Amino acid sequence: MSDRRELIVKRVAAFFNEGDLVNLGIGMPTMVANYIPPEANVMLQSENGFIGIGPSPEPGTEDKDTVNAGGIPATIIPGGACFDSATSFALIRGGHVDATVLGALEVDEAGNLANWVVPGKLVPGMGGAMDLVTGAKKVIIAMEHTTKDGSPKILKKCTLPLTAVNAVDYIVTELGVMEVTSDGILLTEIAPGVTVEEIQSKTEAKLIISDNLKTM
Amino acid sequence: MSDRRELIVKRVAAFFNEGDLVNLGIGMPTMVANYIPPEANVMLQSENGFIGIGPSPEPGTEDKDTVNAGGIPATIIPGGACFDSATSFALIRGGHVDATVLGALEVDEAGNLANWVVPGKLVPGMGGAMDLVTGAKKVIIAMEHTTKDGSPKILKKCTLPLTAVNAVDYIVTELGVMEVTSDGILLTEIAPGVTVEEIQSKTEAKLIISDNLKTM
Amino acid sequence: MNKVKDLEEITGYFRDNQSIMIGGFLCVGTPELLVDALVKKGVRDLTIIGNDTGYPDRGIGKLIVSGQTKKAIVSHIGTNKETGRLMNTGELEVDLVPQGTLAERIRSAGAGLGGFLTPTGVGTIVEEGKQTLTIDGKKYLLELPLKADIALLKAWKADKLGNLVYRRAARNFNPLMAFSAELVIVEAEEIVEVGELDQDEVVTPGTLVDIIVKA
Amino acid sequence: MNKVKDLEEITGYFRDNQSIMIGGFLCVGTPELLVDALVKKGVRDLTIIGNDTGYPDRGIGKLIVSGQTKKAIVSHIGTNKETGRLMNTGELEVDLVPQGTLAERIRSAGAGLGGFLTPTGVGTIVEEGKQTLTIDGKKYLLELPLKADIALLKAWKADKLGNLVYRRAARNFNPLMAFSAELVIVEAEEIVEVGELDQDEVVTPGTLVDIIVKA
Repeated sequence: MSDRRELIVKRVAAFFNEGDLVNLGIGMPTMVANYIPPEANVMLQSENGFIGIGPSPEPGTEDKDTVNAGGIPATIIPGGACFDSATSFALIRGGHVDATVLGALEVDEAGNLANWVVPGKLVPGMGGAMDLVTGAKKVIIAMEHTTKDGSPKILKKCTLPLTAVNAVDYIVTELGVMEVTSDGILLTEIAPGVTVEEIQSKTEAKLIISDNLKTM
Repeated sequence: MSDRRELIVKRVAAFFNEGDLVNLGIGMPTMVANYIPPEANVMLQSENGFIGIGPSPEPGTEDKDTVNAGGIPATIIPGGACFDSATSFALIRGGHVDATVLGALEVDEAGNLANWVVPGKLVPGMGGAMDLVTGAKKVIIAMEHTTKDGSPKILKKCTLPLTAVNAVDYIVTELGVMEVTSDGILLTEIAPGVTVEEIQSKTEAKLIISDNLKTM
Repeated sequence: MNKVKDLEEITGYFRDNQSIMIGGFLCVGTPELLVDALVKKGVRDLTIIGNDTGYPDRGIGKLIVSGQTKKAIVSHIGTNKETGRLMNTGELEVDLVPQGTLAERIRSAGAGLGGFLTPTGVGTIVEEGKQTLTIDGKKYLLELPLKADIALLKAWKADKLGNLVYRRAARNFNPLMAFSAELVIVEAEEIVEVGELDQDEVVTPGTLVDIIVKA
Repeated sequence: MNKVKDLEEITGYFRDNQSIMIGGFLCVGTPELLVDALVKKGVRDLTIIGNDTGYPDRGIGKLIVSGQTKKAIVSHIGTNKETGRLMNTGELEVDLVPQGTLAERIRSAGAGLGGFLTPTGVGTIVEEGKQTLTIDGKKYLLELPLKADIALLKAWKADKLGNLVYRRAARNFNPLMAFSAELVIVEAEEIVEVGELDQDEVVTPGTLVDIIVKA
């Protein structure tokens, strides 16, 4: 994992409280699991039907019935629980998931999120993402600050089809930590060696700078 | 049990098909269970949360967690299944209960049913009755043909607060078997020794007499 | 993260005017010790949500007889004459809800839904004051979610994370209420170590449970 | 009343134009033998309802690649490129539904509800063409029930009455679909005698199951 990705996932892991139920999206969000301290007793939910995602199984010990929401072999820890899809989304939509971590294509000042339709590519379907960002108590976006060609992803207004309206609570990138407030996007933490000017120059939305800006 | 009640419950039991799931109301309907032939493989549902009501437990063998919907100690047969109240009423409302048998205070020509508020008495609450008569595939009313003072209970139009609109399919009394049709109440079977004139005189609704009237 | 507490510790959560869901069906699956604790605490003007009002000396009935209940949202009161009497004198408000609608309203709140359409109650007094919608020519009532400040539940076994298993007809409303209250307190007949319950056997995931008391 | 049948016997139930629900999540908990039987029968213009369209050579994916599917109602098609291709050429209609909404729509049909209100999809293209209701100042979409002619399910164990038990993540949509189709056919890894499953352990009551086939 690149240093910038490690910075992001480490910081995201620090958002969780003891005993939280957390759903991690596919890709970089999945890596957050490696940085949650065991003593936090955080439980991970897999929306295909269980709580208690454990370490990946050793090769040769995979169980055909136990996969994560990406279809990858998984394990379920003692103290976990299995359920059907309606119950899984009752947990999600009902606000019983304390935090969900997802990637984004675009986020905007109003907390709108676009992360399910990639322009010019086949539409994969929203899967559980729309329910997750609508229902989870805390929606945390973990992503690189700009696109590969350097264009801003944190916008005044999303241009792609939305996943949900006014849903994002926090954005964590390799440059900083931002909170979506009713006034706009508040920069609360900044990565070591990054200036406010630099992060603003890579962000289309106007950042509000916290009076209490910390180093990430 | 009186002969007239026995006639009613025996006839009701003959309505069931092999493998049916049936819910029997409190009182006379409960007695129908004794007349279902074992080879019919009829399963009885208890709306408090299981399928497979078995014989009453022997005194001293009651299980504190196993009661029927009247709160009376019960047993659950092998092949039964337990579930929560939302699942129980998903079965009921979703049309998975093939027949429900209930008593009635009044039934009318449109199949309207009144059986939950007794005039002048404390209101007991509808419990599961409204869901049962709305959801079950076949709603069978098992009752004595008239009130204790001889007044008709099968009316042109119900006068008491309704349990459900256009819900009743069959009415079985000690005088005959009736089917609620879109034209009105069709008398299909008549009890031995009873005349059509007698049953009509005890019925406010105008009975349509089946061309194929049988002895009950 | 120790969820197992003594009965005495839980009374601190009770306040006047709270809405409290209580599991059970005619007292089967009702947490009698938790109800007793609520009676002892003596908080008043409670809104009680449950299948029925039990018997005068058992289950939810005790909270009716004690006069602590301002409003009861239940499907049946016929086994507790005191409920009917207080309703008639105006001392108790009783909201009678069809049992399937009650279960679904509680589930609906816990599942984050805004309501649901049911055919139950159409054309009856249950329809009064409710919005109706006609879908494919069939009329339905719009029923709204029902949640509470506290749920008092009964389980057969609980592990120390709060994963719950129920027995027979004692399951009833308990698993639904676990989703639909701010604070979920469970009275368990047996408390076992984490890992003793198979993950497929668990009915209520422990994440929903805040406090476990030994029955 | 023998529900256990040979795989060959079930193909007689398949017809052109049927709607068919198929359990599973990325092929885990999908009845592969039943899907193979459907492919072999060659019926066409099917509406397939499931979580996803699997992989081109596994699960629901086989019914996409075979060209038998007219319409797919699913939450995800990203693991089967053929679905996207046929969608773009107009040979396949794909109705993408948020996963929680899909699960709830299936449950809703099986529970006799006329629909439900969900916040999921508000302000997105999922809202298009749908009635919205505002309850307590919050906007919801009215989502309608989803049922099918046939459900093809996978279970871990079935007793001869059709009572079903599932394992781990293979449960997913299977228990919901058991409520929501006219004909319910189950592929069970193990078929046991009546009484071998404890009544508390059963997830799908046998009354919902019509036919059991040994996996």
